[in-house]
Amino acid sequence: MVMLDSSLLDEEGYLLNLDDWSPELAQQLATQEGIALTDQHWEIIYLLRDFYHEFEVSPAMRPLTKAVSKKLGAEKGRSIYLMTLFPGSPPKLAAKIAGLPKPANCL
Amino acid sequence: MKNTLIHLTSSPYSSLACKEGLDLALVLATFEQKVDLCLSDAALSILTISQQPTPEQGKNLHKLLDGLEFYDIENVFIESSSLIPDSATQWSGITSLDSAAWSELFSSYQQVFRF
Amino acid sequence: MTLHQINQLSYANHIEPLWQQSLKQGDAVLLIEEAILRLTQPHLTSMTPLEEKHICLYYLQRDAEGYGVQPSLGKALSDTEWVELAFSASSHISW
Amino acid sequence: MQHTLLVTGSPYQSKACHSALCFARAALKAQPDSIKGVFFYEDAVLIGNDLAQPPRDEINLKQAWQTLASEFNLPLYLCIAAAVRRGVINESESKRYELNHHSLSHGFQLEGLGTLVELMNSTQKIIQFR
Repeated sequence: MVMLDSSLLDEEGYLLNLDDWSPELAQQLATQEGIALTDQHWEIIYLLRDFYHEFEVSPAMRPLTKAVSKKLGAEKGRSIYLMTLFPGSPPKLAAKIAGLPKPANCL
Repeated sequence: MKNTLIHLTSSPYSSLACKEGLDLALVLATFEQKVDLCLSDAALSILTISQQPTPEQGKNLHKLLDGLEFYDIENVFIESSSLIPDSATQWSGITSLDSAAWSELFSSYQQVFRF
Repeated sequence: MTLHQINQLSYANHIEPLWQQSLKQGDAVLLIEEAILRLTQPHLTSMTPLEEKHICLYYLQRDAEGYGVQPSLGKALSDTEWVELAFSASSHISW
Repeated sequence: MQHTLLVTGSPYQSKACHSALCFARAALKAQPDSIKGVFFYEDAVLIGNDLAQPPRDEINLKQAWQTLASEFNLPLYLCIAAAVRRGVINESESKRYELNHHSLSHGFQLEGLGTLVELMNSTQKIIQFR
């Protein structure tokens, strides 16, 4: 297992340069957060990256759940589902692993 | 809960005003406040489909328009006289108002903030 | 009553006609900062809807004195009266 | 009934911070709890830059706000996103960005726009200075 290069990250563990992201790096970021990535995690990570590239903004909880509902179905668009995958604050934690900026004004 | 109108008038690429106005709209919506947008003057340029700003010019705020539905921001108003004739080059989610309805708009919200 | 706070001598492009057209019966207009200069210029001719719509025109005494303007129109407000007017309005818009 | 002040105009390119100060002063003198908080957004956040020094023979606007705030226990909020991008940084943001300095003046606090929403919903209305 490759060690995470901490010079790529800011104090809170977000990527300094968004272009440094790779699936391997996501794997390391997740490990650091104590999360073993499953397919369920990956579909949210890629949805989040698509959301960011489409709209140029990291979503807070509400828009994230709406976007997940729309793309992956209402069952997965519930905050409880996202909380089990990305405990604490799903928008922040998922954005961190997806290599995106920290969402502003997160609830 | 108050209903809010965010009126964008500044060009997206001449200052931060347009961006910071949209940020406020997104936060209001995130906090489940009723918020509508309206555009006039130089801010109408965010509707143009084919824009490709460089980092020096600014963030591509046009891209956010399609994301508004995820924030439950349903209304983006413009005055019909400011519609450009070739609507194929313009974002299609707008609601255009005649001039009477347009000026009426500004007295139908508890708060109006211009950016 | 909506209080329309005006702080510029003239606004860009569409804003100038817009704020005037959006005035409703019984609203109030307050001139502050450089907008006090509107009282010295023929701009007032373009503010005729004020009378038709029974709109009270106010200006800040402090700004009138600062600019050395002695308006023949509108009602002067002290800062205390300004606060009372703004607090009593049902909504407030800064153009 | 309390009100909220929202200041968005730059302290240098507009009179928003000056007019809001006069308004707040008069309001608080008449009724000490009439304003629940003042929220600074856009370039108005520059009011909280501790390093800015006006010439000695001009008004020290930042200091005037600080004096008023401490006399009446009035919270002065700066939008954190707007402030950080303009170099108005408190200790914890300074740490977050691994900087050696912070520049937020005392009496001001960095808060998200959510704080403005809370003020909006707990006061009668927002009075804006731009």
